[in-house]
Amino acid sequence: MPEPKNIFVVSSEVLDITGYMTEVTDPAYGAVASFVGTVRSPNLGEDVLYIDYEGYEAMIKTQMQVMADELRARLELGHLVLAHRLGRLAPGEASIAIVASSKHRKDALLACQTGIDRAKDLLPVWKYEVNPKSKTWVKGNSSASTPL
Amino acid sequence: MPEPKNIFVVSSEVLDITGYMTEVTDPAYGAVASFVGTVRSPNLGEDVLYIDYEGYEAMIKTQMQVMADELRARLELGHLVLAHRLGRLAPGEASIAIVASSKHRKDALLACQTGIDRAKDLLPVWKYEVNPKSKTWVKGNSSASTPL
Amino acid sequence: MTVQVLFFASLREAANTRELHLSLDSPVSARALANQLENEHVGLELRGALCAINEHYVHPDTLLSEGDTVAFFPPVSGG
Amino acid sequence: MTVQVLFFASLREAANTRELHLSLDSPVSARALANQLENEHVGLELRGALCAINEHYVHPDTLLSEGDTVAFFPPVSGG
Repeated sequence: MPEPKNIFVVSSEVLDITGYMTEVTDPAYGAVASFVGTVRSPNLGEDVLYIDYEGYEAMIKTQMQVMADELRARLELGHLVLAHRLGRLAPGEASIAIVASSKHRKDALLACQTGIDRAKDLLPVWKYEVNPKSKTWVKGNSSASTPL
Repeated sequence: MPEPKNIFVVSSEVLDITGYMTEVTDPAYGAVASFVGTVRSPNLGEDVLYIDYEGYEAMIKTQMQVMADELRARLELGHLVLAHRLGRLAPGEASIAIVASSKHRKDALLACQTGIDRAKDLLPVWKYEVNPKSKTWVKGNSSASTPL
Repeated sequence: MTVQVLFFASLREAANTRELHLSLDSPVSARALANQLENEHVGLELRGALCAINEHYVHPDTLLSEGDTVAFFPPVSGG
Repeated sequence: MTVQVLFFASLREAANTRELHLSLDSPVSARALANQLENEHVGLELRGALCAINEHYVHPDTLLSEGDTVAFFPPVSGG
């Protein structure tokens, strides 16, 4: 049985989803699941021109480790990729990817489901959304800890 | 909003997962989820040499339409790909893929989860597994209808 | 009436064919057809098999119609 | 003791800087540091912000240590 590996990616380059799927695929694990979040347009009725993603890169990687530890404590996983893109993204581009392999199809899928929920709680990333009428910081989520 | 489309693939060629993800990705839908089943080895403690997948191709496509209708009745989906490979597959190769986009991350993931469960119930496919010690038809599942 | 019969996987091997074209005298159920096929093909055992008519799963008591394609196959193991 | 302070997103804009290096006289909490920063930076409003020390989320009452990196940022909106 291969050693399960974690791969964490924080990058302003296009996310290489195909590469991540290849990385996690292994004959020892029969299931590969992925979740990819893409920039949605229109959003709240307005066409989106682009979104600038700002991140606290070092902390994103630290929190990806927290997420991976949480997921592995609950699920029997093979390999796991957590990836977040930063910088300017156009509609339809992938901003986040979670890819997991497992011997169990349910565990691979649950890693994606729990993973995307936790990523939205934990990863220090902020979206600045620009449409023809306005430029705004997207209202965020503070469930990771007690706010000031 | 684009017209949601179904794509059904039954083929003895390598499944083009990357192509399916591109097909379902659309700025109108912010979430893309996938499930890929791969040939597992070892299985039940034995190294697998290969699996021959036999299928009733016309009925697989008919049942993929049944699956898609069921999924769309319950979930708000964008585009949906259901793909099954037939023929001889080596360990690690993809035998089945379900790829869905949605405005809602939960719906995209549930399409994969429910979809793989239903695929294993409904699709008329049979596995002949060959390892160094034996060649056997893999015991199947009869939950789709009342057996004789 | 005429029907097409298909066998798959281990049943294809046991029947030693993938496809038959049959003429039937009277309306019969999939189950009755299965019994007839077992009598005609030594070693073919259809107990536990699933039936489909025209690519849809059916209960074995479903009656066949002219021109139907009837498939018999083992419990499925795809994915 | 010395600490590094980081701001992100709208707080970076309000503070007009991404990073500060501060010398503090005595052990203070993240909350006390936030109050001090609001007094020193007109327009910086940290109420509702999250705090992290050394890349981990902390309760605002957590005391800072020598060499800590303290980050203040709005509720997160990644994914």
